[in-house]
Amino acid sequence: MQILIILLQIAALLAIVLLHVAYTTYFERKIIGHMQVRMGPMLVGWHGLLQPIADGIKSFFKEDIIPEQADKPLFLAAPIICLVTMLASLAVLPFARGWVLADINIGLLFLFAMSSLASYGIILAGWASNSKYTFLGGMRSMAQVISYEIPMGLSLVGVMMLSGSLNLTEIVTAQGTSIFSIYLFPQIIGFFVFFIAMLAETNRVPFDLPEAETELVSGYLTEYSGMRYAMFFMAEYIGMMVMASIGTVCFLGGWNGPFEIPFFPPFWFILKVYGFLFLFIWIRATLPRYRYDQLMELGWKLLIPLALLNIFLTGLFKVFT
Amino acid sequence: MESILIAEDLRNNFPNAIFETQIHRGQFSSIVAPEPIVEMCRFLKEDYKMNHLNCLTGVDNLSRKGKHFERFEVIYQLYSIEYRVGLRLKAQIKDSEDPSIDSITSLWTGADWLERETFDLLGITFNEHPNLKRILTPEDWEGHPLQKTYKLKGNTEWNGFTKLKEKVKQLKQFDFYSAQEGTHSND
Amino acid sequence: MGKMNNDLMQIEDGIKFIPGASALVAPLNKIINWGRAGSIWPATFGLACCAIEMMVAGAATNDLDRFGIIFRASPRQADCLILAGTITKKMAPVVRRVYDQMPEPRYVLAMGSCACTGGVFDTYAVVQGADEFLPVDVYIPGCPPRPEALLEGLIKLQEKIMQEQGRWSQFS
Amino acid sequence: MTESATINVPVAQGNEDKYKLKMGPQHPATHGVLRVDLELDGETITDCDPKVGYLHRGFEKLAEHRTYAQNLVLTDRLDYMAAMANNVGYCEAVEKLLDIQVSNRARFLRVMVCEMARLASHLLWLATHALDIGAMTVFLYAFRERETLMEIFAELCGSRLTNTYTCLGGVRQDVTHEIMRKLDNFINEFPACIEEYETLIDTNRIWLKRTIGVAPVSAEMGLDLCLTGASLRGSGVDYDIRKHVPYAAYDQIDFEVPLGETGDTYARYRCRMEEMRQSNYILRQCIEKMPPGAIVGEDAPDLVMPTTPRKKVTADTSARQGLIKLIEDRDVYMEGDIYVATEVPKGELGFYFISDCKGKPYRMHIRSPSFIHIGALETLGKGVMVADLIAIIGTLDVVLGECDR
Repeated sequence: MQILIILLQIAALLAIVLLHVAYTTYFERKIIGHMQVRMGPMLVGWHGLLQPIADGIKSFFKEDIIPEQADKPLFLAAPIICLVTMLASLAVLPFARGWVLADINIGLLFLFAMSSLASYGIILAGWASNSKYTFLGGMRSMAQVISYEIPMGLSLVGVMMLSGSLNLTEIVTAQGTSIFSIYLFPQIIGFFVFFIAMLAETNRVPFDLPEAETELVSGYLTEYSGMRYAMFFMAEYIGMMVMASIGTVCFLGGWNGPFEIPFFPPFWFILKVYGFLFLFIWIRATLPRYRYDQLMELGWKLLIPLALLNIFLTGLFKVFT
Repeated sequence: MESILIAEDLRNNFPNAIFETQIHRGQFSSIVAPEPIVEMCRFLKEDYKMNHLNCLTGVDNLSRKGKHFERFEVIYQLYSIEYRVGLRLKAQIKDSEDPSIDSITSLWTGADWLERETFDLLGITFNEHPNLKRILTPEDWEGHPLQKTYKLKGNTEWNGFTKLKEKVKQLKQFDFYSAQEGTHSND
Repeated sequence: MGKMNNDLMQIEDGIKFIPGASALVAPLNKIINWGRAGSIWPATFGLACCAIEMMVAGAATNDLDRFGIIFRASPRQADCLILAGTITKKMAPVVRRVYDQMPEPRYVLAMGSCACTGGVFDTYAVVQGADEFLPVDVYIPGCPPRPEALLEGLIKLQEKIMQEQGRWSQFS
Repeated sequence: MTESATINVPVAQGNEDKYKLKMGPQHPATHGVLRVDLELDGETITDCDPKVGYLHRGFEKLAEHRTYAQNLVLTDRLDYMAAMANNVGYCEAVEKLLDIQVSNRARFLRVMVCEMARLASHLLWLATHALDIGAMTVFLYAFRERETLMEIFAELCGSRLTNTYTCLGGVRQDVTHEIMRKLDNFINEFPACIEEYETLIDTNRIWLKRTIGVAPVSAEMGLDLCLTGASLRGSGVDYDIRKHVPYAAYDQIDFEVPLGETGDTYARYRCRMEEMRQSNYILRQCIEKMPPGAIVGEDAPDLVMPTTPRKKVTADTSARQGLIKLIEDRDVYMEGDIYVATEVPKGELGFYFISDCKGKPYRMHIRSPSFIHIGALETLGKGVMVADLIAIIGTLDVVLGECDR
């Protein structure tokens, strides 16, 4: 019986998240549109509200091309790896007290593991397509993941030290004693490093090198069409949401808010995640793209030392209080 | 500094190679022999600071009459940014079957592509050019389009395009329209 | 059932939307056509002058994104090929190759007189009309057509898609 | 068949540690149909071989089969971002060849449309250059202003892009008060727009990192590569044909030529931004100084549409042929050759004409700046990274219609 309930919960979560993903693309187009003095989708449904549905239907019924010289099993597996790992990381996210599928003690580590695995999907896609642009995209992605996993992990060490736990629910609870009940101010350096690493992890502007449109056509997904392309697309947006959730949980106090919302405890959590998503989109509309070597330089020469400094300062703080 | 003085000086330095100096609408041009063209250009570039190569092109003189005109000529338009004067050299190439002239890429790297273009469109060979290949037309193109014997619509169809049409015919059976309705034919 | 019909939102002819459930009700054929017409993604493929007007059509004033049209760089993700400009013989094999790389269902718009007929360039190097080697769906005349004309062409393409019967790539 | 964007050849042949990448002709960043064959070592380019000709339409051959007036239409399709400037360049050349006088008002009108074309072209350059580097919003902002110019063009001559505004001996249409008012509004607002782009771009650390020090061109190198226009002026060479050999009414107008120092991508970018300000200044003077008078020179022979003998011209082919014959039989054509260069937004656009006393040019050669700039890519592209190559292509401001002709 319990299994059935959990399955139902999973199904509900999946449905809600996938719908959210669809509408994140819609909001992205709308928001960027308005920032660029345009309208964004307008004519498919009222104010273009049905646009993601139309896109989905179209992608689903599109021909599925597998290039002749591609490594077929890997080519087929790559988008699935990407999507499944991203979906799996949803399991440990606490949307509110008790609103979590799997309240495990190593939640943060699990999230890291899953987001690293997702980049395997990207690398495999780049390799298996057997095309030059995808291969370059895959290589860039690999380098990016290696250089930004480290500052990202290090930036969260400060949070772990302050809260004394890897369990996401406990991290949120521990923030209750902090200023404004969030870790943003004591961990401001950590947040800075985390935010930049987060953009790089999700391959968003200004770190969208793996799919840089004007350089590598579409990077690692150049050869993907139809539904498989849509799966990568979904994985990217779920990745954005997961990263935004980590940021919310670790630095912005999760579901804690100025006052309680009755009947819908995750309200503040979702609001903060939306805030992050808006930042993602805003940055995409504003910034140019980094070059490959500059990206590495930023990661290794700036972010890692900063993250280490953050750990050191947090350690001092812990010792003296 | 005036163009006429430069043209005179050029004549003094290369007395045998200059056939005539013309003026038309205030522009000076010297009709020269093709052999010492690199030396001439170097002389103008170094002594008169004509360091800007405006234009390099060729002409097919098949249906044009003139005293010194040979079948092919190559035009060099030089300009001195410092003195603000220009001079045109017209090198006459006698051999109409296999026209060739020395390359000036040693003086201007930018002349590389201009010479390739002249080779491509007129069939004039440039000796010692580092990479003399067709540039505008495909590499297996037949004929040189700007020669006067070449027709506007082309003498023969390029075989790459013929191959494409054959390929299209083969692929047509997989096409949605022709498979479904039999309409939309391309002949 | 009759009572429920009143709550439905009519989107297109024969396609209805249930607002609360976020679901569409219609014959499958119609839904697919509606989806395809509502999200035409052309490949970013500019050939000559008309490409500039194509960019203008995508920019702020005309904003193709209103129709759900966004440009995709890779032909694999594109639904439609806008031939914006003169097609030379040297370019023709490449154009055909890009078309071959696109997944079904794919559509071709010939934009401008050069792509339609060769235009003023009746020379050795220019293909006299894209239909010599591609099945063209919509011809847009003009040299170059105004961005509004391109919009008109895309709307005509949408109408054409809406009338299709069972063009399901997996089965045909 | 190897010339496509997505080509499935995984292993480089021959040289095993080099990765060969064929960019284009269908590629988002090649400004049309340029193809660049790259040899990569990691992300660094070891060999760069640009291939052009995918838009070669046979202009020069076609021009030999059409009268001087008919060829004017072709020049629109050269550099289609600034068709007005090409029209002016072509007309200046033919007028000098055939010794036709232009009225003073027409000269000012030509300067006016030239500078409008320069603004339109530079705006498009800024848009695509920014998009290549990744800043997508500048693209749409620049197009917003460009659209105003396009609509003024449309009102002036009925066409947005391919204008054919000038004619031999003058211009085709006079300006109206309405057009002048619109233009006046535009130039009043435009400096604020440039500031807006600069706030978006110039204060951005990523932009500066991507452009400063990328592909520097020294003055000697620029001259060696035969670069012209802003690409050469970015290296500090003061070569602007508007100052050197003034054509149209440029000798009656006051303006400065912005020069760069370092010659890198950023210097070229700055040069063009300053040129936009100068163009705005020139346009203001044009409005203020516009002299009254006819728009076509008085002794200009009507090579476009002969008035004598009057004959009804119908749509059928024989009548049209007769008309063309009439134009060809005029006695203004002298034997001789001429090279006339004008400063178009991309650089030096030169026309080399040979006339043999007939109504059609014996030979027309177009010295197009883009062709030579793409040739320079071979030298500039070596040793940089793939992302830099995109920035270089963007900053050289090439257009393939003009390059391949």
